[in-house]
This record gives sequence, C-alpha cells and structure tokens, in this order.
Amino acid sequence: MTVMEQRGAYRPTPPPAWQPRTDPAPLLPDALPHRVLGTEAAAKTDPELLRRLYSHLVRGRRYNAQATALTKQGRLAVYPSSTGQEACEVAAALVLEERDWLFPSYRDTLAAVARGVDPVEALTLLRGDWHTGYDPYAHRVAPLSTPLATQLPHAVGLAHAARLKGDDVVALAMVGDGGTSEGDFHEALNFAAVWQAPVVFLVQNNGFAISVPLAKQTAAPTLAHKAVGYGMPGRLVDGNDAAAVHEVLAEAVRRAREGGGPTLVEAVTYRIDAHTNADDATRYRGEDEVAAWRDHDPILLLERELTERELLDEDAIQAAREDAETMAADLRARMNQDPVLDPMELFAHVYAQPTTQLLEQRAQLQAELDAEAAGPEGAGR
Amino acid sequence: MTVMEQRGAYRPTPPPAWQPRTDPAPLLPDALPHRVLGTEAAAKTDPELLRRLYSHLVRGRRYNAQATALTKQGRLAVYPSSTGQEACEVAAALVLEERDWLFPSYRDTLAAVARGVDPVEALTLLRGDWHTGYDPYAHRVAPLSTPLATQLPHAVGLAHAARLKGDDVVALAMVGDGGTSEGDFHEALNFAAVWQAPVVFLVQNNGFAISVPLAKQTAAPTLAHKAVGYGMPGRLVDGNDAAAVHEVLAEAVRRAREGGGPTLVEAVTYRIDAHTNADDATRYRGEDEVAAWRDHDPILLLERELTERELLDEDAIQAAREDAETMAADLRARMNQDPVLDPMELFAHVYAQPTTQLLEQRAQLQAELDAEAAGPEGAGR
Amino acid sequence: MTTVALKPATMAQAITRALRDALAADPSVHVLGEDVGALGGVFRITDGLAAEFGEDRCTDTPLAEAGILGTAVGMAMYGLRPVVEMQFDAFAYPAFEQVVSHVSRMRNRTRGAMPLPITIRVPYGGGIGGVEHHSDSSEAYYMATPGLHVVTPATVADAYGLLRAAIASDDPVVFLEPKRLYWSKDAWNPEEPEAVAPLGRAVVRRPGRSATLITYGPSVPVCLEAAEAARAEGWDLEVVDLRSLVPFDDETVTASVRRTGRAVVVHESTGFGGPGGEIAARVTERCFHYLEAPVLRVAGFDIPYPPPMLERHHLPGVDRILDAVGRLQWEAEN
Amino acid sequence: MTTVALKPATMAQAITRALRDALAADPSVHVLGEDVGALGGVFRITDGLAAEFGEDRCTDTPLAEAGILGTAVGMAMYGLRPVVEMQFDAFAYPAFEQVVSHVSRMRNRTRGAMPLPITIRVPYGGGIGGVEHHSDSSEAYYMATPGLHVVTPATVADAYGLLRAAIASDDPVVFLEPKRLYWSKDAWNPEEPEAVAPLGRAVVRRPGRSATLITYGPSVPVCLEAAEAARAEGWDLEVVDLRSLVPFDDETVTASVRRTGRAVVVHESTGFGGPGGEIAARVTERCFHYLEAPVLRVAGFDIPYPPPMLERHHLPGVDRILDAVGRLQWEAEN
Ligand SMILES: Cc1ncc(C[n+]2csc(CCOP(=O)(O)OP(=O)(O)O)c2C)c(N)n1
Ligand SMILES: Cc1ncc(C[n+]2csc(CCOP(=O)(O)OP(=O)(O)O)c2C)c(N)n1
Ligand SMILES: [Mg+2]
Ligand SMILES: [Mg+2]
Repeated sequence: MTVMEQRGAYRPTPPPAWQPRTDPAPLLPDALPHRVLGTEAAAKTDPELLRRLYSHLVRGRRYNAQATALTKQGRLAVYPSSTGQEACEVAAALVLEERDWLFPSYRDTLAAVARGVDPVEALTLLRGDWHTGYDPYAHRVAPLSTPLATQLPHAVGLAHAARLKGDDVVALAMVGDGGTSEGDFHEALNFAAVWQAPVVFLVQNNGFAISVPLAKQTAAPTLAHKAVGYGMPGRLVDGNDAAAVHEVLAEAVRRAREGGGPTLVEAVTYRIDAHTNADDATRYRGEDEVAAWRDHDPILLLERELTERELLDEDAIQAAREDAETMAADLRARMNQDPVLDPMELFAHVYAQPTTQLLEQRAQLQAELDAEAAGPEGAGR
Repeated sequence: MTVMEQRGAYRPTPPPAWQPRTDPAPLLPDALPHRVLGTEAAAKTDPELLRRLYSHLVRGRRYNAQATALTKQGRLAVYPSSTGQEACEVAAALVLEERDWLFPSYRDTLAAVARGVDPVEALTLLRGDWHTGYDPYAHRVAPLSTPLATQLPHAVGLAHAARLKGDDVVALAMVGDGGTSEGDFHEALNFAAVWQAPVVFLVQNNGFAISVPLAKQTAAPTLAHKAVGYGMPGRLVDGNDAAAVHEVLAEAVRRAREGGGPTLVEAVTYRIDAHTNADDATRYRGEDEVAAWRDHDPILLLERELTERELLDEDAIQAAREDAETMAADLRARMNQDPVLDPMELFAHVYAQPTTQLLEQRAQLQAELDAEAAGPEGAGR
Repeated sequence: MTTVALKPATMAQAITRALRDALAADPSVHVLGEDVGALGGVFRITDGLAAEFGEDRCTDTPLAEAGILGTAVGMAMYGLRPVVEMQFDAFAYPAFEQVVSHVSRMRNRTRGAMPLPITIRVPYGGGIGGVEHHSDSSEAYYMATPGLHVVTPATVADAYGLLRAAIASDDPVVFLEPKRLYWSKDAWNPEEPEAVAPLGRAVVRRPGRSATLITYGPSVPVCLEAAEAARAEGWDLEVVDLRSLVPFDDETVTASVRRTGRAVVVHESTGFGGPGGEIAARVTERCFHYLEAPVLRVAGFDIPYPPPMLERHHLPGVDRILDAVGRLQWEAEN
Repeated sequence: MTTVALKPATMAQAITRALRDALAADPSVHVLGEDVGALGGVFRITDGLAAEFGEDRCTDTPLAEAGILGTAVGMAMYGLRPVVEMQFDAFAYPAFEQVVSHVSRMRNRTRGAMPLPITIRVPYGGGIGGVEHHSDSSEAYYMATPGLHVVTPATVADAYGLLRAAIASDDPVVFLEPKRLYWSKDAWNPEEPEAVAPLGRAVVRRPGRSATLITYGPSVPVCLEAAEAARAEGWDLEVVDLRSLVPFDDETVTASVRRTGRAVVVHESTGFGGPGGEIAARVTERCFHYLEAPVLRVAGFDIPYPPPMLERHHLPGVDRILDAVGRLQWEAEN
C-alpha cells in the first residue's frame, strides 16, 4: 500500500466548483502566419474578390504616395503612410457589410477611404483642417483615433450596444503593434470577451512603433497569443497576403455576427515608409530589412497569383493603374484648394448649446476679426 | 504535376525575418491547480517549512478574526479580511529573502505582518490613522495599495532598478482576480517580460471582486493563461494548499533571481468573509458555496497532512493556538489605545520642504487649534 | 397639481429614484459600473435596478474604469445613454484619458455629428472617515476640461432633478455626488419629482445682505450653518449654491455679490488650483467696483486628503468660514 | 570665473544638455520613455544619450504611459532618479492615475520615508501646427494636485537650469516644455550652465511701471513682445515669468503688482478652470487695495484645442493682450 492509498479521507481535489472556463487549445493561433496566395486555398477564393482586392491595393498604394507627396508640398500637416500595409487596410474595409462599423487608428485613412469615405474628407485631420472631415454615421467609420488603443473600447461598446438593440452589426477595430501595450487594449479585449461582443480586433504588426521594434514592445510568442488570456481565439495571418487577411477577417466577422464573440487577429506586415513624413527611419533600421519586405509586397503577391491564374492581364493592370491615377489627380487637385474654415465654428460644437461664456468669447473673437478686416486703422492700433 | 509544384517562383514563405519569439507551450499553465498536500510531493517538502507555514496560518486566521472584531468595536475604520486566503498571504511572505520586496494590495495586511511588519503598524491605514503605519524600507514592504493593480508596475520598476544596480533582489506583487482587469496589470506584466525583470505576480483569485464573480470578470480559461500573452510562464496553484503555493512561488522566485524573468501565478482560493466588514455578501452569493470552501480550508488541509505524517501533535497545535492568542491579545490591547496624531503633520510630508503656502496654512491651523484650546472665549466667538 | 404630503427622503434615495425613473422613461438609458448589479453598488445607489430592468440595463462590468467609460463612449455612439458609476472619486482617474481625450471632445471633433450623452456619476469628497483615495474632491480636473458639464447637488430635490437633467442632456455630464450628503434628509415629494433644466443655474439658498457665500455640494449645508451662526455676529449672509460648476451661472453669482459687496468662496477641494480660484477671479472681474474686500476662499488645505482621524482639521467648517467673513474688511463699512 | 563667449543655442539643445549633464553627474539618473533611445525622441531631445550612456540609462519602453510612470515609481523607490518623457501633453493622460494617486502622494503617504524624485517631462502647448491631441496645455491638472512641483521654462538658460534643479529635487516635478519654444534661440554659455535652485522663484523679465503681465512658458515671449508694442500706447509693462507654477512665488508677483497696481495674467491654457483663475485670485487677495482695476486674464478660449488652421485665433497674441491692458481702467488714473 502506498502512502497515497492510505489516505481515503483527503485525496487532493481541485478547489470547490473550480474548472477552466474554456478549453485553451482552440484559442491559440497557428504556429505560422496563415497564407492563401500561392497555396492551394487560393484556388478556392472567389476570383472576383481577388480582383477587387487588387484594384483597391493599387489605388491604395497610389493614395499613400499622393498623400506623402502632399506633405512635401505643404498641403498636409503630416501623413502616416500605410505603404506596404495596404492588404490589411483594404481587407479590413472590404470585409464589412454596410451596417457594420470600422474603428480606424490614425494610420488607417486608407481603410476609411476603401470603405467609402471621401479621400479628401479622410485627410481633413491631417491637413490641419477640422479634426474629423467626415460624418462618422455616413459610412459608419469612427473618427481616426490618435490616442493609441483608446478606440478599442469604443468599438466594444458600440458592438455591445448594437447587440442589445438586436441589430446584426459587427465592429472591426484597428490598432498597431505598439498600441497593444496600452492598458486600453487589455481592457477592451477583456470587456469584449466577457460580453461576447461582436467585435474583431485587427492588430497590424508592422514591426515598429515609431522607432521601437517589436522585441522591445513584447516578449509574447506572437501578439495573437494575447487572445488566450481573454478567452477569445487568436489568429495569425500574413498581413501582406490580401486574400489571407480577408479570409481570416471574414471568418472572424462571421463568428462575431453569429454570436460567437470577439476574435483577435494579428496581421504580420511591415511599414515600408517612415513613421510619418516627419520621421527619419534611418535612425533605427537598415535598408536591407526594408528591401526584404519589398520583395514580400502585398501588390506583388496578389499580382503574381492573379497573373499566373490568368485572372489579370496587362489591360486590367493598366486599367487599375489608370483608375488610381485618376483618383490621385482628383485628390491632388482638390487638396490644392485652400479649405475655408470659419473661426466662429470653434465655439459651435463644444456643447449642444454654447454656454454664456462661449457666447461672450465668440463675440470677442468676432470683434477682433471685424477689427482685423477693417484694417490696421480699424484695429485701433 | 500539381498546381503547387508548377510554382517554382513564389512558394508561400512566411514574412521576412518573422519568427515566434518564444515557444508558447512552456508558458501555459497546468490544466489543474497544482497541489502538494495529500500528494506524494508532500513527503518531499521540508517538514520544518510545513510547521512554519502551519503556525503562521493559525496566527493569520486569528489575526483576521481579531481585526474583524476591532471593526465592530469601532477601532478599525474598515477591514478587508483574508480569512480563507491565509495560505497565499503567508506563503507570499515566507518565500522571500530579507533583501526582497513585497508589494501588497489593500487586502494583504496579513502578508505584511507575516513578513515582519508590526501588526498594529500594518493596520494604521485601516484604523483611520496615518496612511501608512510602517517604514516601507524597514521590512521592504511597499505601502498597502488601495488603487487596484497600480502597485504592479511599481514592483516591476523596483525589481528592474535592483537588477540595474546589480543587486540580487526579487519583487513579489500581489493582486486580486478583479485587479487583473485593470490596464495597469497589463502594462506591468508586459514591462516585466520585456525587461525580464525579477518579479513574481501573485494573483489571488478568490472568486469575487466585491460582488462581481469571476465569470463576469474574465472569459479566460484561467487567469494564469494571461501569462502567455506576455511571454512569461503562467502557473496555476491551489491557493488553499500552503505547501503548493509556497512551492510554486519559490520556484518562480528562484527563476526570477537567476535572471529567468517574471512569472504569473494564479492561486485559486476563496474569500470566506464578506469583502470588508461594510459589505453584505448575502446579496451576491449563497451560504452553500461558502460551506464547500470551508471544507477546503487551508488550515484544515495542512493540519491533516501534518497530523497524518505525525509532524504535529496536540501539543504543537495547542502551542500554535496560544501563540496566536497572545498575538491577538497584544493587538487588541494596543489597538484599544487611541493613537495620538499631530494635526501639524498634515503639512510635514507634502514636499521635502513645505512651501510658503503650506507654512501659511500650517500657521492658520495652529492658530485655530490654539484658539480651540483656549476655549470658546479664546476662540473669539 | 395635487398636494401630496412631503416625506423625508435621503439624497441616496432620490438618486436611486432618478436612475429608476430614467431607466423606465427611456429604453436607451443603461447603467453600468463596478458592483452596480446584485450588490446595488457600494453605496446601494443602484439597489434593485438590475432586478427591475434586467442585467442588460444595469450591468456589472469588469473592474476597469477606462474600459467602463470607453465602452460607454461606444454605446453612446450607437445611440444609447449610458450612466456610468465610478465607485469613488479617486477610482475615476484610470478613466481620465477617456474623459479628456474622447468624452469631452467627440462632439467637437465631429462637428456636432457624434454627441456623447454620457452621465458619469462620481461619489466625491470627504467627511465620511474614508481611508486614502476615498475622499478626493476632483472637480478641478473636470472643470478645466471644456466639453463637459460638471454638476453637483446639495439637496435631495436637486439630486433627483439634476440627475434627471444630466441623463437627459445631449452633452456628457460629470455628476458629482457628495458622499457625505448621501444620508442627509429633506422633506421631498417623490411622487412629483422634477428635473432641473436647463443645467447651469445656481440658486440662492439663503438670502442675505452682508456678504455672499459661494459654494456647492457638500459645503452647502456647512455654509447654511455658518450663515445661521453669523447672525450672532450681526452678519446676514447670503448663500449661493452653484449646483453647476460648468456651465457657470455668472448671472446669479454676480447679482448676489453686487448686492452684498463681499464674498467668500467655500469648498472642500484644495485651495491652490481648485475651483475657488476660478470663481473668485471671475467674480472679481465682474464685481470689482462693488467689492468692499477681496473675494476670499475657504478651502481644503493644499495637501493630499488627510487620514480619517485628521480630516476634521482639513474640511472647511463653520469657524473657518466665519473667520474668513470676519476678514472681509468690515471697518471699510463705516 | 572665466569669460566665455555666449553662443546662440536652442531651448531643445539646452534640455538635451541638461539631461546629458545630469546623467553624467549622477549614476542614479535614468531616462525612459517612448522612442527616447535610437531615435532620440520625436523632438530629438534625448538624441545621443542612449549611445553615450547605454540603453540601461536611456531606455526605450513599451508603449504605455501608465506603465512608464508606474515603473519609474518603482525605480525611484529603489533609489534611482527617473526622468520620464511623455511624448506629448495629451499622451500623459493615461498616466494620470499614477501621477495623482502615487507620484504626488507617496512621500506624504509614508510620512516622508519614501520620497519619489521623479521628473516627468511633458512637451506642452500649441502653436506648432499639431493635429488634435498634440497641443494641450495640461498644467491646470497638475497644479491642482498637491505634492507635485510644476515647472516650465521660457528661456534657453532656464530650460537648462530648471531641468537640472528638477532632476536634483527630492520631490516629483512635472517639467512642462513649451513645444513651440524648442527651437527658440538665446545667447547661452553651455560651458557654464547653472541649475536654477531652489525651484519656485519667479523672475521679472522686463521691469515696467504701468501694469504687470503675469505669465509663463510659451506666453513669455508673446508678453515681452506685447510690452514692446505697448510702449507706443504709453504703457510701460512689467513682465513676470513665473517659471514655477508650484510652488508659487507670491513674493515676486505680489511685489510687482503692488508696484504697478494693475495686472493681466496671460496663458495659452483654457481660461475657465485654468491656471489664471488661481493666479488672479491670489494676486487679488494679496493686492486688493493696490489694484486700480480687476486682474484680467488673457487665455485660450474655453474650447478643445483647435485644428492647426484655426489655432492662431485661439492663442493669446499681442493684440489680445494689449486689449486687456487697455481695459485696466486707466481713466481711474486721473
Ligand atoms: C496614448 C498615446 N501615446 C503615444 C502616442 C504617440 N504615438 C503616435 S504613433 C506612435 C507609435 C504607434 O505604434 P503602433 O501602435 O505600432 O502603430 P503604427 O504607427 O506602427 O501604425 C506613438 C508612440 C499616441 N498617439 N497615443
Ligand atoms: C482602481 C480601483 N478601482 C476600484 C476600486 C474599489 N475596489 C476596492 S476592492 C475592489 C474589488 C477588488 O477585487 P479583487 O481584485 O478581486 O480583490 P479582492 O477584494 O477579491 O481581494 C474594488 C472594486 C479600487 N480600490 N481601485
Ligand atoms: Mg507598428
Ligand atoms: Mg477577488
């Protein structure tokens, strides 16, 4: 008889009523980023979708280039380019239904545009014009969020509210690898999982938070592994494979819509340009690293697939490029017009009704402007 | 020839330079909370340690009872009892070396006391006396932290600083299941893992955050699973098995000390008393649930083990109880004396040197007190 | 209008009633926070609401204040009217970024397209023997943040009326509940409670001719007491209860001080950088030539809130207020 | 003392130099924040420090402000002197709970046993064409928090001197760096820079007899410009640069206003609930009978910071300051 067997009375039992809440295994991401292009799965993807993704990628690349050019011409205050990340931007926009909501971060102008926001209106903030240039309700695109990760709880709350109202709405929220370190990321994912809110979190892991490489940001096996700590599935996808990103997001959106709760998707990608036009990327990374990623370009990957499968010919490529040029020319032309802002609007939206104090201040500014308009004489000095 | 084989040029490759940073498997906790008492492993545990744990548990239980009694007598403003959780409190204190640091939450007075803090000084805050009654440097115990989870980054910073200075110091930080939902929990664990700081995070999962049960707090398989998202090992332990808690913490402390970085430990336990004396636990849980946990009592589990293995006889039990009574009597006696506070101290520690403004305010209060002392006549009214 | 006998009620009861009536009147109203469900909140303000309206309307959240307010922002974006409970003043700080960077600015950011009708209930202030972090007066932080309304009741009727108005407001409102008045009682008619709208109107709680005490929230009863005591000194003090710190009712305050020619601002919050500076400055700007003495301030000291055993020395009391009144240069009178 | 030729330097250079000298002088000084390493920070203030002192002394942290400040608290507990960089004013808000609940209170909480000598560098204010969240003036929040020093330089020499003093201070200091003065130049002798100690002393930047402009940080050069322009109107304006909002130098300010009899407080921060209220109130308390007119305030409007294309309308400029001076009831003079 062993020691153990002698102990009828108190065999070790787990603490009362204790049990794991979920089986962790299905929550863990695949070992390697999911790929579609260049695999057999690609053949199963709707050719129409691939073609749509393609033309959006081409447009998106051109949009990034044009916006960057506009910063040099002083037409944009700042532009955080998503060159190299177009597959994520475009897939995030195309995967949603009209009734769904997109919550972009400050880098995701392109996702907003791909969802239908007017390209000029999407740039209003970055132009130095009003903070948000579009009506968020028009295309169900929340304002571009500058304070990192703070938009994630908004997405959760909106999705939760829609569910409470019985509406069949999914929210997709975008954040960077750096943003995953913020407390708001944690709180948002936790609320989403506890409430089983219909949200999809898309982390664009582009390798850097400004100058800080991922290795200084996290020691996690992958960012997708964070999902298991919230009890939601984590998916890892090649963020430069537009078909794969679309597939993984579509599955997550479907799951959310069907009441299956949130998903965390990590898309592994790379920021080809500097952080913004104001940044000097040579301070923290080498050109060889960038070059390796240029070979893994999202447009290149998709173009190869489409060409090999004869879903795209020279004419179609040409057409996509021309369409992008038209968009760029239009953007350029419209951005070269000076926006007209009314200083009085400063007081218009602080509250539903301006307070007495704001009305006084409004009057003060009006008087100043009137004096200014009357010229140096009128100004009294 | 398959479609795949035709494609020499672009076999799907993972994105450039991409690789998981850590192997996730070793980070994941065991499926069931680790147990020692009642298992073969118990035989391998140092009997002296078990006896020490035992006498501390008995003392700790008595301390909780006495402190709770003091609230009824108006001698304590509030007391968050750790009855039922003594194994965690005691093991956390005993596992550390003198040079190490303990970062307790507001519920962990007992851990502070077990580490050597004077029982009355440990209660100063809860008595309504000064905010912290002990010198944190005397026993290397940080002030009891009321804002939940905010002490965790402090522990990380301290451990990191010690390591930078070449000191062989480990920090152990305590937090509740509810506290894991705060952004500070996330940020602290992430910093610790990225910096490989010598910290151990002990989550006492006592089933509730005031009235909110764990199921409304998280959907994670276990709280220990959160570790994987930071790239640190997660350990799950039966929090009422003092030997198991000590073993798991000791291993984590050793790992931290040897440069292996942080560990997240979830101890599954139960809060037998209400949240504090001011709480009414009947509003959110049934007596049957509490009863089940009473059968899984940490003292009971350890007492059984020790008795069966004849490491503890009636005399020793009696001695432990008497020791606890002495402590309680002393505590009672000292807590029944009114503390003497000097109102002038209000101005003494705001800055290293009081500002002119504080000196003025100090003079004002002094004048008021002088007038008060001089009686209604002297008060000028 | 039928005449119903007024019955004594506590401020806590009036707040509960306001929440209940708001939930009943408008299906878009949702209450959320830590322990607001089965427990009814640590102050029992939400007692019974989850039972009556279901957990979807009165929801226990995970323990994370930024998450609570952040999700409330999203709920408001979708047309709901969240009423968020912060458990204590100091535990609202984790949500500060959401308050300042989003709650207060979303309407402005979106040119009015996306208003956020959120009510943030914050039990605040001291005098209840609370240990550290349980007695903060955090109103200065919110006052300095354009886009928020900041409201605080001092009476049972106002607690009901202002909270209904706050919840009905299309702007975010920080609703500061003076903890130590939770159990204060007033005669009140719960059968015909009324919203106090529009927000932003101060009220003269006690008319007087000698000087004006300008105050709000927990200090209102103290000022009324001081005004009674002042009669013995021959001073007839007017007491103005601001009720709303933002918007600020310059009209009522200015009219009072112009009438009396002297004023003391009274609040618990620390003096330096606290609300009293703003109030004294704007009163002086508007009433300079009516003033016989500088506007004085009686406030908490410029220290972290003291431990319970010392808090009585910190809190502005009747004597300290009367001392300040005494320093209003009465010799100038003659 | 050798005479060394003064050379023009920018405020940014002086701050970098102060950090470098502090790191060199005291091994317990550690710089940490987002992008402070290889990049040298988004404003390049920490340029070269990681290379010179190693990544352990100048550390790129994960992207989480509460985590940065929270770990700095722990580092300070262990005897280090962390100098934390917040990337922009509005991105310090996530750390607000750590600031208010710990940084400002730890010394007091522990009866002086556990001081926290932490310097929190915050680039603040507008005028640089920054998009939303990049131009906040958040000083009112810190001023209302006892236990913090709040310091802000307006000149190149002060940027060096005050920062050295802040890092040397045994108390936590919020060091507000006026972004738009980063590239302002002064003649400065980097070979003999001096700390400005003790913290808490204002300085008269320009003596004058007609009225006092009380200001700090980014508004100091604007006030000096206004004072020059005022000469044409016959006003000889004194300009007081506070340099330290906490502690507040009542002595210097009071002496100036008693001399001139008139004062205008000028700052970028919103007026309502902003620093100007406190300043105007305390000046009035101390100088009432010397004042010919109420202390006026010229501040940012009570609105969220405007988009770049409108910011010039928001920022206090020379004209607005002179208008206020003009309203100081000069008729009373005669
Ligand atoms: C709360 C907050 N802190 C700091 C910043 C400043 N900031 C802007 S972008 C950025 C890096 C973001 O990195 P990541 O999340 O990876 O997104 P990416 O830029 O790569 O798209 C930082 C630190 C900010 N916007 N918000
Ligand atoms: C930041 C913060 N929010 C809210 C509170 C109020 N509060 C005190 S204890 C508590 C519940 C804590 O639950 P848990 O973390 O599980 O610890 P336990 O009480 O079970 O030990 C709450 C909400 C607080 N102290 N700090
Ligand atoms: Mg990134
Ligand atoms: Mg708990």
